[in-house]
Amino acid sequence: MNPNETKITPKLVAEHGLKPDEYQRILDLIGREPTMTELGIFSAMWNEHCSYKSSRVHLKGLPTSAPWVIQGPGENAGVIDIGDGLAAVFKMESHNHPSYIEPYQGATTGVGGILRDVFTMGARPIACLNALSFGDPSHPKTRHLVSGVVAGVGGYGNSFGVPTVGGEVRFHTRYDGNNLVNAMAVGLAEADKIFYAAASGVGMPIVYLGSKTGRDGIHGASMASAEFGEGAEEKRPTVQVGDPFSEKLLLEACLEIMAKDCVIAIQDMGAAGLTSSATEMGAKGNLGVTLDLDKVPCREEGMSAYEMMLSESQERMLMVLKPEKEKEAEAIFRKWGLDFAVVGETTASTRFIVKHRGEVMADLPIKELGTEAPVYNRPFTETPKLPVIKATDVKAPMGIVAALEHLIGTPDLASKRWVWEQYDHIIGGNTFQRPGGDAAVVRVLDGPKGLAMTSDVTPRYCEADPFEGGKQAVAEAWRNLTAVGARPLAITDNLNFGNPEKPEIMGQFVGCVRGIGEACKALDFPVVSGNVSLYNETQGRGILPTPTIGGVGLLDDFTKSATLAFKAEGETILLIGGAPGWLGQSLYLRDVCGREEGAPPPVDLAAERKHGDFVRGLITGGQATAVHDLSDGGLLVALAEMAMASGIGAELEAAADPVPHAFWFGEDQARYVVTVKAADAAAMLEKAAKAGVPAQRLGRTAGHALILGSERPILISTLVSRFEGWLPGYMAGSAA
Amino acid sequence: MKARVTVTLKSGVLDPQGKAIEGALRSLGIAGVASVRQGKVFDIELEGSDKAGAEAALKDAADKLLANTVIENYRIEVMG
Amino acid sequence: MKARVTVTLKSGVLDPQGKAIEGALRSLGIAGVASVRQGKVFDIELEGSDKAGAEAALKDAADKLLANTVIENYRIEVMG
Amino acid sequence: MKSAVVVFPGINRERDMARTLKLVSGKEPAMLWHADTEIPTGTDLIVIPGGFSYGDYLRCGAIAARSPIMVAVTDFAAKGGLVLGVCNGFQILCESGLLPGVLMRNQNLKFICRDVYLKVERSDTPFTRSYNAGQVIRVPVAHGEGNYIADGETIAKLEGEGRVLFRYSSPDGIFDPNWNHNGALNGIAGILNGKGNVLGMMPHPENHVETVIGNTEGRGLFSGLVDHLKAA
Ligand SMILES: Nc1ncnc2c1ncn2[C@@H]1O[C@H](COP(=O)(O)OP(=O)(O)O)[C@@H](O)[C@H]1O
Ligand SMILES: [Mg+2]
Repeated sequence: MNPNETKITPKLVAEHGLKPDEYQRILDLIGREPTMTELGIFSAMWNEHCSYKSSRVHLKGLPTSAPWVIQGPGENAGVIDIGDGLAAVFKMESHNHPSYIEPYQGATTGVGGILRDVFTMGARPIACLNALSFGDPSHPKTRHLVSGVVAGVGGYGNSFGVPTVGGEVRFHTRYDGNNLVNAMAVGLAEADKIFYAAASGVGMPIVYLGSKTGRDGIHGASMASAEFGEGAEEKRPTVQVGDPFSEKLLLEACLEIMAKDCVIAIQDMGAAGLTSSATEMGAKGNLGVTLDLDKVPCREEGMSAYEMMLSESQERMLMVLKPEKEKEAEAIFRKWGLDFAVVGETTASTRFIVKHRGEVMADLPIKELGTEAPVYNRPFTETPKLPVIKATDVKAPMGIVAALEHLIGTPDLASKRWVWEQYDHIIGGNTFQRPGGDAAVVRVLDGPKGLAMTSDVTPRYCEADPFEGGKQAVAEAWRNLTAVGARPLAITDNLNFGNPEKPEIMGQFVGCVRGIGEACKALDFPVVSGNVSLYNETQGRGILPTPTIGGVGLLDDFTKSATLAFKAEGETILLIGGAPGWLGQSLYLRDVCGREEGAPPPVDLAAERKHGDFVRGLITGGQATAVHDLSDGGLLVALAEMAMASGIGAELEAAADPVPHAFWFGEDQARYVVTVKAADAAAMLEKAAKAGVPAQRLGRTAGHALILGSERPILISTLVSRFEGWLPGYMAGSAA
Repeated sequence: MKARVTVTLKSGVLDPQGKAIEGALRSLGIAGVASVRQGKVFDIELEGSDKAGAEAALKDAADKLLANTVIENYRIEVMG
Repeated sequence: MKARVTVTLKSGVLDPQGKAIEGALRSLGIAGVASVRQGKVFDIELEGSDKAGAEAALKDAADKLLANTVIENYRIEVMG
Repeated sequence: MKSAVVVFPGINRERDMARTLKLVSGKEPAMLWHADTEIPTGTDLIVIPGGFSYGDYLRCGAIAARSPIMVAVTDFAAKGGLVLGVCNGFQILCESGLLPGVLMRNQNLKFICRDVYLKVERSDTPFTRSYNAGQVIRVPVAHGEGNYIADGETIAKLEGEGRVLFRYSSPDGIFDPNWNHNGALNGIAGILNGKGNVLGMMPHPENHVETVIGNTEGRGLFSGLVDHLKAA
């Protein structure tokens, strides 16, 4: 064993993000003082990002199985069966902290990482989504962050060659010092050719593939788990730079050797690079691993074992190859111009041994590195319930028409075209529903099947009531998939929260996770992959709790998917679901009345399911001509979006009782707007009544304006210019 | 006044462009290239003739816009 | 040996990036900028110590790849 | 029609292109690797597809233009073979000297993916015989550097010889800076070489060829080539 070059002091331990009792645990586990390299390995494996030490006990409660789930959480990505021998492979992951420090490169490496997670499983990525949360538009850094993050998401996905088909963008002052970048990738694989991380067989070669190792992002994984202090901008570690070109080569090379049956196990090097990929392969396979760092391709000179083990250089993979296929695999990698080096082997010992320049730099029990990681059941306090705001107690500061015109041009509701037009959303030739609808729809191979995907969460609801907010995020994802006619199958969740050591933040986390679990159970919508990002705080102020839900659904015939644009004049517009008029935490209350208050709308999961199944039935039955679910902004905003997407207006004659602004802008859940041919309307209403689904006639499509009874008509062109104008105007530098 | 701001990547930061160019030069048969790092230059025309003022303005410009100081260094030359 | 190849746009060739940077500098309140043109630098490490040979190789590299001589000029400096 | 698609490292629309060629011509195209030095005998059409060859590092298309296969492509074109370069393919053709001019960063310095309107200037070419002169087609673009420029003399020559085949226009075929999304000189979206057998264009006709995906206005380019080769 290499004698310690550096004395392990309490200060050094603290700098590695390890608490004194955690360090004691290490001493007890290995029975001696760790080497520097070992200390680095422990700090990488036992930080929040890799060990899920604060979240693990709670995540256990999430439902993760269903007959169609092939692989739930625990691998690089989740896998679901979509029939015809095919599987969809997907996951969402955050790159929040790096994107704040260097928005372009932070976003690129986030997208690169999630793509790697998906193709590591043997799937070709077919779509990406991105959920972005930024600070208040008037904050001096916001514009710069939006511009860099969006360019970075596009810069990577466009070059790599995967369409970015959906996502969301929100602004709130609570993200001022901590913007969120959550990237999701969806891939397609043959259901019986999924690749996993678990190694098997003793004496098998472990191969390093991809780009060379540099000093990038050393301690990135620990940084991702550290709260930003005031000096954060100075203390930044070397930033990782994304190289989509190398990753595209890595994709092609990996898929090529997987098709040739060379691979026993594969793991990408993400957070904590070589350390976590090597130990995971061994631990999952009940094997030991010995690495010889002299063989690792390095970009920089004189790298120490410590640096190599902690480097987070991108576009790298570790594989266990079938020994007889080594030459064949190497030839493929060389053809693609990538590094290929045998850097170690599997052993029977279940030890993780790292050698460098003839010395043993680490010798650790491989399983315990993972299983013995500290687990905390952190104290939490439940978020106090907020009072329910009665619609009758909310005075309307302006008329309905003025409120709509205002709302449609606010940062959260305005069109995000400026963002998604910077993303190649059509490459592949399979994008049937482009960004701008409820969910993106991508054809599967040559059809007729299609996959629908969406990402959703309403952080202000989660803050006001974590449990209901968690339910709502899942329900909205389920609803968006339903609104295009898809059968919702499974979700990936990306849980972004503040500092879990604060009981009230932990309370938000626990509440949201319970809500998510409850909704997943009720909707048969299991969690198959996910990611947790904690410590999103600056100077003691946390983000809004933001559990982003990425949902995937299946269409038997993608051409039958519904879109939100009105299709023709003279059709009947129906509201499916009731209209009680819930204004607490609504955008109307916040952005029109200036009040961020009250309990959020409750989510009745049984109603969600019943109403959604009814709407999906109308779509598959061919009766629904346009469908849109109701969410932010409520009914009138949804109608405006349907009108703007088509250029066709509507005459609305609903009674709007008892409080008109609550009727038009309330954010009650489990609701959709559906259009049907006028001749079908009566039958549809009857059908709804029979199914016990509240439904009512709102009016009919007509003209080029929205007309509400005797109110002044609102021209669609006026709405469009406000809706499309805000974000480009803001980015061009006009006032927030 | 003419000035030039040269922006280069800090050492240790990955330069995918440089790497690709290196490979291309090699396959074009250009011998002896050990490594390539790519940077940017900005040739700037300035009004007035206050050299010190110009330098200060350019430093401001480099910090705020021309260079990404997280990963890049810059150098300012005012030719006068 | 270290060398630098600087590639700049020929005068008269439109430079959308330079233009945009000009505008951005102005809106950042940086005064006195009359015009900006953006170019590239390549910092190249060369094997051996034959300065003349290196210059010839770099000229070849610039002509064949580093510059698009339809729109760009280049300059080679070998630092030795 | 026997076609071939060139694959450079980093190219990413080769599958879209191959699928469209198969769909329209009924025949699977040959896939050529950048290191290849020969074109399969009997090839009628070589397509250089879109993507990010070599990551678009240095200049778009610059590194690919110097690959071994481009020597063979140049030779093929000199002998009168049909060559189509789309997006990155167009950039590669310009960098290799098969077409004049340069594609610079889009005027707004951003990558742009959206449907645009193209005016088809001529129908008497192998590439546009399925369209009518003056017809407007809607096809998508997806590029960050599609802003075509060339010196005044070259532009005058291209225009004078009718070598501007596609031009960004309004939906009713009028040249209008508001519809010229990338700022290209004269709204130039696609040009021919002097002999008329090499076309480079920024938009992606190969992504608008199927009714089920919602638009078929790019299909004519490929069906025209099939007809041209049948007639030849
Ligand atoms: N960052 C983004 N990337 C891609 N598409 C986006 C992004 N942000 C918003 N969109 C698109 O804009 C549309 C509206 O988004 P949103 O208002 O969040 O929808 P919903 O309320 O139905 O969840 C969606 O189709 C979405 O995919
Ligand atoms: Mg929706």
